[in-house]
Amino acid sequence: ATSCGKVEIADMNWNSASLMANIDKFILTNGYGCDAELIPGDTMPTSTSMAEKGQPDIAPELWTNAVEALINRGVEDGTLSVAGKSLSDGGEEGFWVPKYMVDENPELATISGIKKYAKDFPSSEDPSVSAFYGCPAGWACQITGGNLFKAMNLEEAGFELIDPGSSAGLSGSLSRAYEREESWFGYYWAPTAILGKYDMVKVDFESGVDAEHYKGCISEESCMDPQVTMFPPSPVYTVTTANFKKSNPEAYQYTTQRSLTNDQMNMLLAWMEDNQADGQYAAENFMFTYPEIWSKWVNKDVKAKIDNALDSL
Amino acid sequence: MDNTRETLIEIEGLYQIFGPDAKNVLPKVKAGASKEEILAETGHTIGLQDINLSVKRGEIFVIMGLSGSGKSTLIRHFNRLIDPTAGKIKVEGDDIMELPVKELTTFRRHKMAMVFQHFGLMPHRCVLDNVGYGLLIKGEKRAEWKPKAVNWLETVGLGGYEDQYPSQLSGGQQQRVGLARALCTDAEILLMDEAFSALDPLIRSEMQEQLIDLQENLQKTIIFITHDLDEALRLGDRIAVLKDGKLVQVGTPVDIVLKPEDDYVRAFAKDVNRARALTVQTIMTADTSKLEGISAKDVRDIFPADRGHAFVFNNNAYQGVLTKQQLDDMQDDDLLEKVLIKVPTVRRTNLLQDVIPLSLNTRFDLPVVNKQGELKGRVEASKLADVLSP
Amino acid sequence: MDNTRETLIEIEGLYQIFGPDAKNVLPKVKAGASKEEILAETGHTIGLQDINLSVKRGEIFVIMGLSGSGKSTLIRHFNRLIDPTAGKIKVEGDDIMELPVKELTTFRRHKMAMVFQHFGLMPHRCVLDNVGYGLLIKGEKRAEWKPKAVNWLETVGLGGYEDQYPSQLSGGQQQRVGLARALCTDAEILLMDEAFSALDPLIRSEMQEQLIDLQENLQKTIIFITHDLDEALRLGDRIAVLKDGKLVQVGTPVDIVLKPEDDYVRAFAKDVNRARALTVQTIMTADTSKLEGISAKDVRDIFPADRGHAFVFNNNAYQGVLTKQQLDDMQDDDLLEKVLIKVPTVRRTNLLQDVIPLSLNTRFDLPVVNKQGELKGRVEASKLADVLSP
Amino acid sequence: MIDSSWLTEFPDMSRRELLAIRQSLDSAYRTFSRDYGESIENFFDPLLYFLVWFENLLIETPWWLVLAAIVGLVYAATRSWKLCSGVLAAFLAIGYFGMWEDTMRTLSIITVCTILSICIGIPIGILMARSDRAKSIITPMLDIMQTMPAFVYLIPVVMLLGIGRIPGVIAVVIYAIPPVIRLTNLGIRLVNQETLEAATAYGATPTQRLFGVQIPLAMPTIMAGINQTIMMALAMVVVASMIGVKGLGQPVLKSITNQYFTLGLLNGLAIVALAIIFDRVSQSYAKRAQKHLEGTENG
Amino acid sequence: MIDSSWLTEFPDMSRRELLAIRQSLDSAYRTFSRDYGESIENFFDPLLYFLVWFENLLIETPWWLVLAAIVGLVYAATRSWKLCSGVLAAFLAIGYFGMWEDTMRTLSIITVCTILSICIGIPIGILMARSDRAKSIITPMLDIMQTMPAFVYLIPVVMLLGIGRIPGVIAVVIYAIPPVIRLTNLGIRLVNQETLEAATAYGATPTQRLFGVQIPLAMPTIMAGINQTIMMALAMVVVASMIGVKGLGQPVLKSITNQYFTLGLLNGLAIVALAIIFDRVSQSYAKRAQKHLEGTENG
Ligand SMILES: Nc1ncnc2c1ncn2[C@@H]1O[C@H](COP(=O)(O)OP(=O)(O)OP(=O)(O)O)[C@@H](O)[C@H]1O
Ligand SMILES: Nc1ncnc2c1ncn2[C@@H]1O[C@H](COP(=O)(O)OP(=O)(O)OP(=O)(O)O)[C@@H](O)[C@H]1O
Ligand SMILES: [Mg+2]
Ligand SMILES: [Mg+2]
Repeated sequence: ATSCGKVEIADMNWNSASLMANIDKFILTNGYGCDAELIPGDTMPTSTSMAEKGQPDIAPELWTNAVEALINRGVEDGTLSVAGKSLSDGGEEGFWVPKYMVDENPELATISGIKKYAKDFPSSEDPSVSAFYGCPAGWACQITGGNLFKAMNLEEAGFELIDPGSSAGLSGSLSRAYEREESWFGYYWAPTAILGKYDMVKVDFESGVDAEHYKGCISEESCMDPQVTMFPPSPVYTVTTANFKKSNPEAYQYTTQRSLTNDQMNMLLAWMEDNQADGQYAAENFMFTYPEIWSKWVNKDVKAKIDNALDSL
Repeated sequence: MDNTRETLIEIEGLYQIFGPDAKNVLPKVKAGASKEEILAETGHTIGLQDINLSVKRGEIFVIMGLSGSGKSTLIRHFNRLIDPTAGKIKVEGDDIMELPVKELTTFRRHKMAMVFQHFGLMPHRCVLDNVGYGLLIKGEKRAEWKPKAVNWLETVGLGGYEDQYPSQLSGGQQQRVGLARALCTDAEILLMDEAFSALDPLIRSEMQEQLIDLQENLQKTIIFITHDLDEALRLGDRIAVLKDGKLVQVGTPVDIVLKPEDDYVRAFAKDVNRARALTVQTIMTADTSKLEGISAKDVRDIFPADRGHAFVFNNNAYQGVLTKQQLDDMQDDDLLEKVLIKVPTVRRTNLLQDVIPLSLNTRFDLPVVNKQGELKGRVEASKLADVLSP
Repeated sequence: MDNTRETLIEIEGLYQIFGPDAKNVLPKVKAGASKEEILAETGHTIGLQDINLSVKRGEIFVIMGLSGSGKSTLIRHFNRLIDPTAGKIKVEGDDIMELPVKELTTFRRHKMAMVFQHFGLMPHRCVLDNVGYGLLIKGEKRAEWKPKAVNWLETVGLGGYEDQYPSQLSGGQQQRVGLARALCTDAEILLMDEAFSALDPLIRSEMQEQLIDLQENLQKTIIFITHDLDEALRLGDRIAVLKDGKLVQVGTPVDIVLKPEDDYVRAFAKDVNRARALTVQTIMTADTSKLEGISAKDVRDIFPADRGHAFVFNNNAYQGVLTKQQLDDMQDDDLLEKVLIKVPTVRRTNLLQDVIPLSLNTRFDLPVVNKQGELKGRVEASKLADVLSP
Repeated sequence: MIDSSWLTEFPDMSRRELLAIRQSLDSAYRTFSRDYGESIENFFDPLLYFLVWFENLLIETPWWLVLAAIVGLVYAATRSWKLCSGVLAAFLAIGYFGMWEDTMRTLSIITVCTILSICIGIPIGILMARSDRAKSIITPMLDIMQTMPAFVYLIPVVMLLGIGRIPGVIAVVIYAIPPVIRLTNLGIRLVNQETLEAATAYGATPTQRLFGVQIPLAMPTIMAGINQTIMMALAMVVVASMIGVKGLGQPVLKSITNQYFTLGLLNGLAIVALAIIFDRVSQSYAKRAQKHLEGTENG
Repeated sequence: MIDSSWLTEFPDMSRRELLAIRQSLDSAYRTFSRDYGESIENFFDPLLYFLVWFENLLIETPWWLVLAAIVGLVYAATRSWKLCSGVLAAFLAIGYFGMWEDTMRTLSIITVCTILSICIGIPIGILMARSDRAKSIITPMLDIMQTMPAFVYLIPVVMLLGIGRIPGVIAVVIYAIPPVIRLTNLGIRLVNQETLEAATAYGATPTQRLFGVQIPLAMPTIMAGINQTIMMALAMVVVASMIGVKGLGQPVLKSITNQYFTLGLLNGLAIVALAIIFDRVSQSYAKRAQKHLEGTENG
């Protein structure tokens, strides 16, 4: 395992990814003797760079929907390798409303209720229409969200699809509304710090999940006749470069194993939020507190080494 | 000069020291340290020290002095372009150091106009707008001041250049624009810092006449810095001479030339063209003893004993010169007019330069008469020679 | 002036027209349109038209003319600061319009130094560095040129100001820095654009002497623009007069004063102080007839019949003036020295201003002698009076 | 670890203290935004209405009418047919590549931002030039405005005002205004003292000095500031779109995440074209007003 | 829709054509980057090694040594104890709030970027000032560099060079270099013609004119350009962190996505502090070299 050498781990800027990256760094460094380094970067530049330049080596939490074409091409070209699921049950997407609104008017928990009370969601720039906060520009969910918006005839119901521009814009609009107990209706996903922090209710589309239609039409920009369907779980993978897989089979083995459930992740995120912790602090905390989780990802030798490292911390 | 004119500007104990810490250097200057010492010791430059002077209404007050002696600095105190380190400046009795900003502005607009040594034109305005600037500032409409500005431009010889920009003009043309700007404002007091230095002799003398006209007709008070002694003597009612920031002498042109107060002023006045600077008045011998009569016997008794020649008048009109010898050679009844020598008369206000050829052309004294033709004195060649000898 | 000197600078058919479309306006100018017409019609200003002149090595060549007549424009062609619209400029036979950039630079560095009308100092360099600029540019080390620069600064009277910046100096001081900068370069040709205009008379005459020294001792060629006629006459070997960009007359100072080619030059020269401008040479009557002898009989026969007085010499040394009457009254053996009148002698190079008092003090002509004391002529009061009458 | 660790590690604040500070600040801000958000929002309402109206005007008016108006304005400002035809060509290309509507949206918001920046910036620059005290107070604020990452203040602004045009305008103006302020200050401070003194001597009031001498003579530098302000404003288009401002920024963002380079490039070029048009028009308008600079050297 | 639709809708390119163009351009670029990426990368290797070395130097040297070196440098450049103590205080605060390492990383890359920008920018600005042709070519390029959204060219650059410091430096330099170029050009063009003419008359070569007259007299304007370049460089820190540049940008981004305002603010302030330090040190260094401006009016 001393042959592990230099490993670069992509450190994306949202909490769960950063936590994963730091966990990987800790384990690869202490358990596999790698010289692990975190490389900051956004999803797009990072995955582009991995596919085209083979650097960094590991993307611990990649929402592949967002960069599906790129990953697929990378896998085809033999530059990328999908190691395993980082979130075992996938990311959760949906349209959400604050709980306090549902408490006041339980009908708002379903899409039909939302449409009925569209007037309760006035847009701030033009109060005559209702606001639906869509997915940030350019994300894969912009297409799916857009198609569903169409499928549910939200426009006829008086809603306007507002592009928040970025996840920061989206979460900003959400917290603003939540802090003031105002109305909010829009797309969001989990596990995230925001959904951990704010009590939100996922709106029931009253349609169940039609995974096939979702894949075949809703997620295509050219979808002519979108039908209503709940979001199926969104795949969240650990992706590595093919190079890494080849030269570090042991470490690669670990990346295929490392995976958390949504519940586990939500718990960790809540802890991070409470402590305003950064990824490194949270990862150390995780390693101390939850040996039962991470010990399943590694073999005994490695575990011993890691325990050692934890003791000397 | 008319001594009864009232005082317009009065300056008392004015000091100007250039440098970051002027206030603290002031005591040293007052204690009498020299300009070089102060510069070497403290890095401060003395601009002016202990200036006391007054300018009377309607006079042309000329300031002269070596380059760097503080002339520009002094003139810039008159309209408070710089604040003195110490001292008072009163204009019409008001201390302008105490004027509030608003009144200072009004004062500058209406009382004073300035011609700058380095012209100070506005590069972004055309010549016409530069000339009208003073009026524009007062709030006059362009249509109102335009004819006036055009008129002044023509007076300074720049008709046709209205639409040029200063950078397209020659040095002297720029200076004339600055001149026209000052003249265009109708201010009572004109501050002129080497205002003619870049002008050729022809335009310069035109401008000098213009200035004298202005002073005579409109009673303007003019403070004029020049390096040209002839100009100073021609224009100045009084002349002040500065040296190293100190006032060395203030006096009439004749005083400066003939009674310099120290060697510095003497050196300064040495090169002056006295023939042009001085008038007959300054050298004539007062003497009203004339011979009145037609024939030899009329005058034989009254011919001055100690003179070789005398002036003959008839009916209060000058007739000519009679020598002692001629008289001696004449019969009692001989008519004087037959022998009289026609020596021309001069006036007290004539410049010496006009008198010299006359004097050279005769062996006799020249009679000095007044407007009415009455004899007032005579110009002796030897005195003329004296005053012209360097 | 020494006519055998070789030609240093030659200018042929030089035209300069200011404006965006000079080339197309040129034919109109050549066709003889006036400056005003061109300005009004095309907005172009004629700077120079059809200038032909040559400057000889070692002379002081003065350029005069009305303000705006093109003097600065002309002088700036000598080192090609501006390119002419048409015409040739040759220095030592080379057409400088055809010099490649590199040679032009060398030429400017070694051949010419310039004093600018508006000084052209570098505001970001202290006075010392300004003075040494020409040498610095040539690549000399500061240590090498510093003593020289300090020396020149002292010569122009600015010792002690080495570390000041130009903005801290008075106008005249700035001009002197510009002067020192030019003198410090050792260039063969000095271009001086109103180089003394801001100087006071004392420093100015010092500087004039400096210039004459330079020319005499180092054979520098100096091209000098001035508005001061006295200065022009004092310094100039030849004077060129410009009018509206045309060359009106080129000649010696005396030519300009006494033989003006047209009314313009006459008006220009009118105000000149002739007494200071002209020498005895210009007005003396050549006449070597002297009386040689000791007693009356020695000279009685040779006394000129048509004169009232004559100059007596003895052993080739001037003794005094003898009048006809005195001679008539004397015995043959009477010694002349008893009666001789001591009229002082003058030299041909004396300025008239020095001669006037002498002439005023005597009724007789003044004898003109040369260095050896030989009689060359006489100065008649009437001729002196003539030339001094305006 | 042992105590001498400060030799190698910076002795930083304990995590707990930091946490306490962070949390209390964060929640203080939350409270603030909850309490005052409403009234601050109302304050900006008129601007919002104007922005919406202007955008709708540009979008709903037929394109050829808008184009004619733009070209007309450009001609009025510059009197240059060359520039006009350039503008025409640029807008036709923009339309042809299907970016007309986005361009109109960006045009509307950027016009407002640029005009706001110039109208606020120049007076502040003047103030700075007049008083050294003002300068020493304003300079660090400008430094903060230019270097504090937009997001740091954007999110609080979003929490206060929601996403959309108003926070967009605020962000753009904050980022774009410093150059014009700084260069106005510099330009005025560099004005020749002699010329200014001449104005004073003739009794010019401070205002007359300012408008008659300082600003005209500082114009080239001020125009450089305006140029930079325009550039900065257009550089912020994408950032503004991250908080929900519609326009050319959104397709750029979209194209990035989807690796549609060409799309990004086209929209980027449309932004560049707007920048160049704004800049050239303002510069040539200013140049028309400064004919004196054409005169060359001095005699 | 009927044919007269062009009256209300801009007659744009058909979607299909657009798509074809897009796809061919995209794949052409991909092929290019695969073929030449390697060699282009090698070209930048020396810079990369230097960057890495410099960053490591700053991080691995004990903090008090680094701090002493920085303060020493500041003193050498400015001779101002006031500034030195300000710098000291700023860095101590940064360390105390636990941002030492990130600050060092940002410091290292920004130092390099700023120096690069100035060293490349000033010569280009000079070139622009000398030749109108160069100016007319360079100006639009600068417009593009300043307004083309960084994202548009970042992804191609990442495809070519991967993420990390080099693309970061490229992005920062592209964005930060225009102000110094523009203002160098402006400053030189505004230099008094008479002074320049005097230099010419004494036989100054173009180079001597440049370094002896033009640049010193243009200094205040050039320094304004350098100030803006520093500001722009630090404004890009966050964008750089999106493509793998470590430093203060990353915590800013994280704090935004996670709504840790205080954290964002602190890191933002550290960026601001760096900007102010860079700026003040360079300005006061330049001022020391221009004593002549202290002399006031003229006599
Ligand atoms: N850059 C320029 N642009 C346009 N016209 C100019 C320029 N420089 C000079 N002129 C014009 O050329 C003519 C001659 O100018 P020049 O400076 O040579 O005069 P000058 O004889 O030196 O006058 P002065 O004695 O006033 O200095 C003037 O009419 C002036 O208006
Ligand atoms: N702004 C300034 N800073 C420092 N020293 C100055 C300043 N202005 C003038 N001086 C100094 O003050 C003295 C007087 O200057 P001033 O300009 O009044 O002289 P001047 O008599 O007008 O000379 P000139 O005839 O040369 O114009 C000079 O020694 C000069 O160096
Ligand atoms: Mg002066
Ligand atoms: Mg001239």
